[in-house]
Amino acid sequence: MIINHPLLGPRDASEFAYLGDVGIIDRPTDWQADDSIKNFVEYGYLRDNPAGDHKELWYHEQGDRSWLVVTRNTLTHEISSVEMARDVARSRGRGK
Amino acid sequence: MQYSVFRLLKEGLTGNRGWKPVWREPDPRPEYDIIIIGGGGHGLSTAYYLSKVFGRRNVAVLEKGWLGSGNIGRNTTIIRSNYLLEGNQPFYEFSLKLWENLERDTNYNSMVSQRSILNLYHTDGQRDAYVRRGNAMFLSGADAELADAAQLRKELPYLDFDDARFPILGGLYQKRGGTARHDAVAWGYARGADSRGVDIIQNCEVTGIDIKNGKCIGVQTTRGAIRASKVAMCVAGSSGRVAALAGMRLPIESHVLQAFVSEGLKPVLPGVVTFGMGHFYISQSDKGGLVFGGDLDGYNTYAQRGNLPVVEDVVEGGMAIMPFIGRARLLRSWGGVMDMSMDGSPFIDKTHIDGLYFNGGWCYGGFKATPASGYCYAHLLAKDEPHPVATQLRLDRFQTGNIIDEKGAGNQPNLH
Amino acid sequence: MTREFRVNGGLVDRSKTLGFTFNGKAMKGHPGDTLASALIANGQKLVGRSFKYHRPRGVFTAGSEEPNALVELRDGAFTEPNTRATVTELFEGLSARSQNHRGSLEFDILSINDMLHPFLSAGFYYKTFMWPKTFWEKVYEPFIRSAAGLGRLSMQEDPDCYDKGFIHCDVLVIGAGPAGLVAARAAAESGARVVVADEDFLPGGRLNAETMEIDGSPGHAWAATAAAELASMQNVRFMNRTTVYGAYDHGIYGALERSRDHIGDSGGKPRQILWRIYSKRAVLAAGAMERPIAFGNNDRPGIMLAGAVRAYVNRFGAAPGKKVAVFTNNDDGWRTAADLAASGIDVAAVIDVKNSGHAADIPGARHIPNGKVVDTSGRKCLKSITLNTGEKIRVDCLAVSGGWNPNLHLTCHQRGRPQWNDELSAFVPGVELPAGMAVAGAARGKMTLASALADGNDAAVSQLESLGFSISAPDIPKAEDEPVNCTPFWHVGESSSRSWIDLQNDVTVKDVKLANSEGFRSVELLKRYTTLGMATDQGKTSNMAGLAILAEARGSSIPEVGTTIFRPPYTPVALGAFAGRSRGRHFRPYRLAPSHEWAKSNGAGFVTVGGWMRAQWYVQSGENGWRDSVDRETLATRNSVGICDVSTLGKIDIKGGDVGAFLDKVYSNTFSTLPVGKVRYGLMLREDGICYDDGTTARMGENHYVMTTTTANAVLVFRNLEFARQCLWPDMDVHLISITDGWAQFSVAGPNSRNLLKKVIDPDYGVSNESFPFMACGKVTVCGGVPARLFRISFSGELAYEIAVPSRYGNSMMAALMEAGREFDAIPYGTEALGVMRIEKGHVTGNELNGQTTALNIGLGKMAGVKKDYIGNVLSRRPVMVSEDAIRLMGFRPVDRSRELVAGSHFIAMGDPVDMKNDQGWMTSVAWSPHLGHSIGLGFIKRGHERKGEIVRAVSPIHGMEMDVEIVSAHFIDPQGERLRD
Amino acid sequence: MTELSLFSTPPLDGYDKSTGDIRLYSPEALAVVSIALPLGSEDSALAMIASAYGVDLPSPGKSVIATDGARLVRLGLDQAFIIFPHSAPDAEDVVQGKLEDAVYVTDQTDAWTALAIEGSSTRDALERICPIDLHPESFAVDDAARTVMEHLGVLIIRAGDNDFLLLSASSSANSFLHALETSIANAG
Repeated sequence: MIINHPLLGPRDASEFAYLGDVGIIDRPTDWQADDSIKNFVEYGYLRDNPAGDHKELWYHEQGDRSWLVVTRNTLTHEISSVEMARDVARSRGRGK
Repeated sequence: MQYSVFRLLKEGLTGNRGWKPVWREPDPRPEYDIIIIGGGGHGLSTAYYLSKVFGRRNVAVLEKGWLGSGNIGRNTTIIRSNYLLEGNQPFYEFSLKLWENLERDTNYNSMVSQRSILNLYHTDGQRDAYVRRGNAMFLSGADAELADAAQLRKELPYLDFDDARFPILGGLYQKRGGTARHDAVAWGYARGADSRGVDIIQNCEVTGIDIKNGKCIGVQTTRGAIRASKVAMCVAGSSGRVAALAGMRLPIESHVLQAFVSEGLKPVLPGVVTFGMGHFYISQSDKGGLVFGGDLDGYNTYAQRGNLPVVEDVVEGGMAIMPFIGRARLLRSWGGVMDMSMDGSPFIDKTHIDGLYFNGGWCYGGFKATPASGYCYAHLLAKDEPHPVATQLRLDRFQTGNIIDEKGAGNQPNLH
Repeated sequence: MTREFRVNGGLVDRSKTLGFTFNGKAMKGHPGDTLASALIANGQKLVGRSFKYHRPRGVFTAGSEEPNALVELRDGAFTEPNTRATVTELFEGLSARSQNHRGSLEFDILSINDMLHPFLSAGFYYKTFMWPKTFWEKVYEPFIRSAAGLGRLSMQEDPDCYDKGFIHCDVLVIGAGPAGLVAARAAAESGARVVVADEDFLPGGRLNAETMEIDGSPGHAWAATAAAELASMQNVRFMNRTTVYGAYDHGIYGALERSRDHIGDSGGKPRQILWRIYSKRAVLAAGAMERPIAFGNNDRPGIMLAGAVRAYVNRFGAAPGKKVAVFTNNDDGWRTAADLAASGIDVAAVIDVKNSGHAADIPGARHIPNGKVVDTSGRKCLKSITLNTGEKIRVDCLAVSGGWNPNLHLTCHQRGRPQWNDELSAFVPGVELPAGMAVAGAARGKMTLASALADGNDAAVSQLESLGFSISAPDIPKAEDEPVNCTPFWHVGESSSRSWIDLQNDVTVKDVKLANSEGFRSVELLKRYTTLGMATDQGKTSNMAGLAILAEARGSSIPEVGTTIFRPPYTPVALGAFAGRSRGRHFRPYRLAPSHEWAKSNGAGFVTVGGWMRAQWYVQSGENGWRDSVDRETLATRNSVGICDVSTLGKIDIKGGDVGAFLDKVYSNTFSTLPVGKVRYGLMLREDGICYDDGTTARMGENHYVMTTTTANAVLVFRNLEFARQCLWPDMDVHLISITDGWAQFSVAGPNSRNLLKKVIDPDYGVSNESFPFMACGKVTVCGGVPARLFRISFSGELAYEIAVPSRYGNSMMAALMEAGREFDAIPYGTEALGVMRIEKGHVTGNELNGQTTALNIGLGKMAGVKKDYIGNVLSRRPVMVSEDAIRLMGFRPVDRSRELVAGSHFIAMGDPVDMKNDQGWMTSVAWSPHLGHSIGLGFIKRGHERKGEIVRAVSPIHGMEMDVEIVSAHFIDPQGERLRD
Repeated sequence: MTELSLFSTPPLDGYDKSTGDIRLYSPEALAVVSIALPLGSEDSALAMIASAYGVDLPSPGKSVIATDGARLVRLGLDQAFIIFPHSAPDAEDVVQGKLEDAVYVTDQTDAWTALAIEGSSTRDALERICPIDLHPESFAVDDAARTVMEHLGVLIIRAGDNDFLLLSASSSANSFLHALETSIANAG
């Protein structure tokens, strides 16, 4: 596969490490809530697994060390968009 | 029709005209006691044991393609019970015992061949881990044997002992492990279930799961609605898609595992061998092909195909331990979609929906589990009680923290 | 050499002869021959035995689809089983042997199977061999296995080397036949970067086997010119002997170049090269393959595909027979007859299933319309054929043509489904092609030469336009549209004797019908039950007939039956090529510690730790066995001072304004409060609450920390830190860079470590206990100004330091430390002594941090804070993980001190039966403690913290061993840690 | 106290070998220093770099030669390497001295081993192990890429028409050298 890196252009997927569903960004912030275990279990163990477009995290380990959010079809492997994960994380409300 | 050498001779002498269809091709009836979604190995063995052991015959198996078209038809055929943890090992040992009597039980030769499986180790740490594992196998009544490098040099002289990047220090044997003819396993179970009245319905895809006030009452299919008091999901790589029909999210990701076979060769490998410093396992089929595999491609996918880097990585692992295979040729590669669970261990459990049951998360342990998976699933469906060797294979184990993580890889499916 | 099977013409170089042997018999051929054409030219009809019935077989095709002519090529360790004679380029000294027979090729004992065939029908083995239980492994299977298989491996290491590579291009053209050459030319002229790959050693494809003309000159001559022009262009890479075997995602194609296989001796150069071709667009111009017709005994040597017969005559000047008949359902068969007659070969008859008139005039040949061949005779070579009229015709070669199938395999590699085309009565590429691929020529069903040429141009033009290249006006070469009428016809129903479909796996028409009647009605089930199409040719010549006969038996149409899916590789690829250079010692790279050279020259043995080579122990004269060395190193360190290269630990330089807060998130304990100039031990958890990695992290400055990780986890920890910094807390000012390889770091341990270091560290830096206390860190200089970092940390439990210098000085630093330590009898120690001392001290490593244990389990439950948000905090508090029964890390010693503990043994309470229910934990690490004089161990056991002093059984049934052990503290020496601090 | 002194023995020190028209050698005393742009102060950091080196830090994947001859390689959004001839083990101080506190500085000299490859057929050798498209129009002079070759992380920089600078981890420098020598031999 080839991932079109937003900064570096097309790179072979073997330069990257795969993590999974972009939801892994959405770590529960309230670690003291009464149902925090339930929330963290859902965060840690229930991920989207669609047959179709999938937003997923890839790490350019043999490149610029950036984490990317790749939108890839799990039936055809067609990649429709690649974003810098840091921007996506901020857009999902993560900060300090 | 009973199969035997005498039947074979009789048919041979009369032009093989007397052979009967191995199974019927029935149309779906409007209602069953139990519907099993998925006519793969686990679904068919579930139907077989339901009908044979638990006397439940008003059962239908719904298969969207042809029977055995799932991972039972695309795996590396290895059977073993060399697990570590209490949640797994007794289950897989139960499975291996069922394998050992499968042909007599089903009157179908699925070529169960206990040619042994050998896990090579290359460091002292790996040896210690294998000792722990081997002892756990003993504790569950299985067999295990530790072999040092000297013994392996005698038994497998053609492994690379002298010029290796990761020298072979020894290995963990399970002599009762081995292989089986994967398609024949599905056919044997299908034949046995069919002969006991189970309807195996091919080309019948489930398109909806009907739920009324929290209770599952049946399914919608490409061949019409079918009612049932119990609906049992058993669809391995398609678990995510089918469970979604019931609005369920699962602790499972779908990944592709590639497998490979070489051109036919005269016998070179007695049993199954696995490499400890790269992910590689290999055996030789009765037809003579080297059957081997390795790591997942590593990304979520439902496409039954993989990519080149993993092909190369797997074969590199092979050449690293057995450099004599260099001039053998890769004949065919294919991919199976694995239902990779979050801790690498499976589920056989009720769901939160009354009357809806789930069997999945087999990762790439699915084939060897086929008999026990079916037996324990049948037990659960028939008695609404988990079988004693499957009590820990629950969907809620992540909430309780009773995770069954053989590899210690954590909640990262593609690492298991 | 005999000339009797040579005819005039052809593209072989008759001015030179090449000597070779087949089954030891010396033969001669010419450059340009394949092994198959040379065998034919030498009159060798019988070349192999079939898989199941060991039937005599001869050359059947002239290409890579060959099912019969498989040989063991070359000798000794170079032996290459299952090699297709039809694509093996002849070279001087080639030696080949037929395979899969017991006894000679002519007299194969196993041909007895052929007599037993009534009992060996499809799937017979599923119905027997079930009793008695043990007989399968002991009797039946060994027999089946030895009879099965084809060629033999030498069982020696492959002496040839292989290589891999990457090629990037705009357009990849697969196949250098008429369509491919035209497409490549159009692409090349547009200025695009073009790669042309063709599996043959002679470009031109079918043109080399035909007598057709292009632009008024012979087709093969036109092809040679076109290929030469292309090869001479800057922007074109023309690759002969290169098979594109797989279509992978995003335009990546796998290709195998057989760069030295056509040479007797590879001369140390790679025999084959595995290319990954990264293409923006691809044109698949792989041509078409002829298919046979099934009839009684249609497998005898001398029965060949008509196009192949033509190829041997036209291209190789080799005559497959002296008296030939043609059996065809299409006009193309007639061309074979015409070309043979033109070459002076006696054509006895053209038997056409059609009732149409002559498609060509063949002097001396009978035209038999509505004709069918029902049977043949001649065991090792065809003698005669019998027609449906009962008439016998004596021939030694029968050319069969059942029409042509487009070569669409690569269009299916991404699970695209072919479509049925009634007009051609063949499958053509479906609508879903691999992204970026276009199909051209016969591969797309354009079966005439003129249409294939035009189609090649069109395909190229559309691909180039989509890439934005401007195309000059197309000049499509002129050629004829030869007649190709074809009547679907698959097998001769009248035949009473066996009609073969899959020649290699011995699948007959009857087998297909039996499978269908037994319920194996899906084409996939048919394939798996009968093994149709599963041989080394993957059914290239047999699948189509199998489908047609299944459809007929099912009473449905071929498209209803569908087709099995083609998978990579297109033709088999040597495993050695996939591995390339990653073999033997070069399977993976070596990482060497900075003092590797010093260790090597001072008696060290090395052990693999991840990618690293680490000194395991240093042998001194007079020591027998590793235990002597390790005991000495351990005692010497505890009694005076020892030095160990610990550079392999991961080191990460972390800088930024928010590093303290960041570390609080990723470590289970607190680092924001760590003062500058101090070091702290840190424990990392995974989000699932399981221990992940540990190490010491030093605060070198306000915004500067240096983290150490375990050797094994360095890469993963770095990855996770990057994830935390970019995805979880993206607004923290944190910057990471690995400095693992940058610093040579040495542990200097033992009561004299300070005295030793005083001699190395430049005087302006104080190292007294006061000025540099336990867990202090700082920058110093050594040996007169070399920058260094000093950490007062201890893994051994002794007074100890770690000192780091830029790794360029590492080897010299080791020597300097030893020199400075001479007066204290300093010794170097390896990983084994390191391990002994850490077990004596109760420190955890990989055996304890195995990915299954929590902070509570390893006894650091208190250290792991509960009052802050950090990775793993919440899930580590799940009920089962904090239950009373949770395992705890403890020390263990044998009740009988003379016995040695075994790592991996399990703990069972006294009196309990040894089974899984009563499994209480396991021994993780053991060592002989020279300090204590007995064996000690660390291990996990349920409620261990409450059970100090209890005796339990440590059982290791795999060793047939068990012993009573006492549960003790994990800290075997200096539990209060006084030695560290004074 | 005894007079102890340390000698610098970096991997592949002094290696220089020509095969056919390809020369592969280990350049003398190259310092490598990493700079990181503080979050939120990127602009002032870039300004400081521009004034200190007389050139703008290029975009990721590009490098530029500064007025003092140093090569500034932009590896990612917030990270760059400064590569310059310097033998003393204090390259970090040199760069810190120029850029002060505008950036975070970390010495990388000893973490990497450099190899230079020159000659008209370098690409024929490199294509055996390098997944990056090195065609002159695809990988221009001064382009830079971090990638993986023979299982090793490598930073490749195009230094001239047919000249490339290759940086790989110093602990595995010998394995990487073997990979290059094999590529040169196989391609030749």
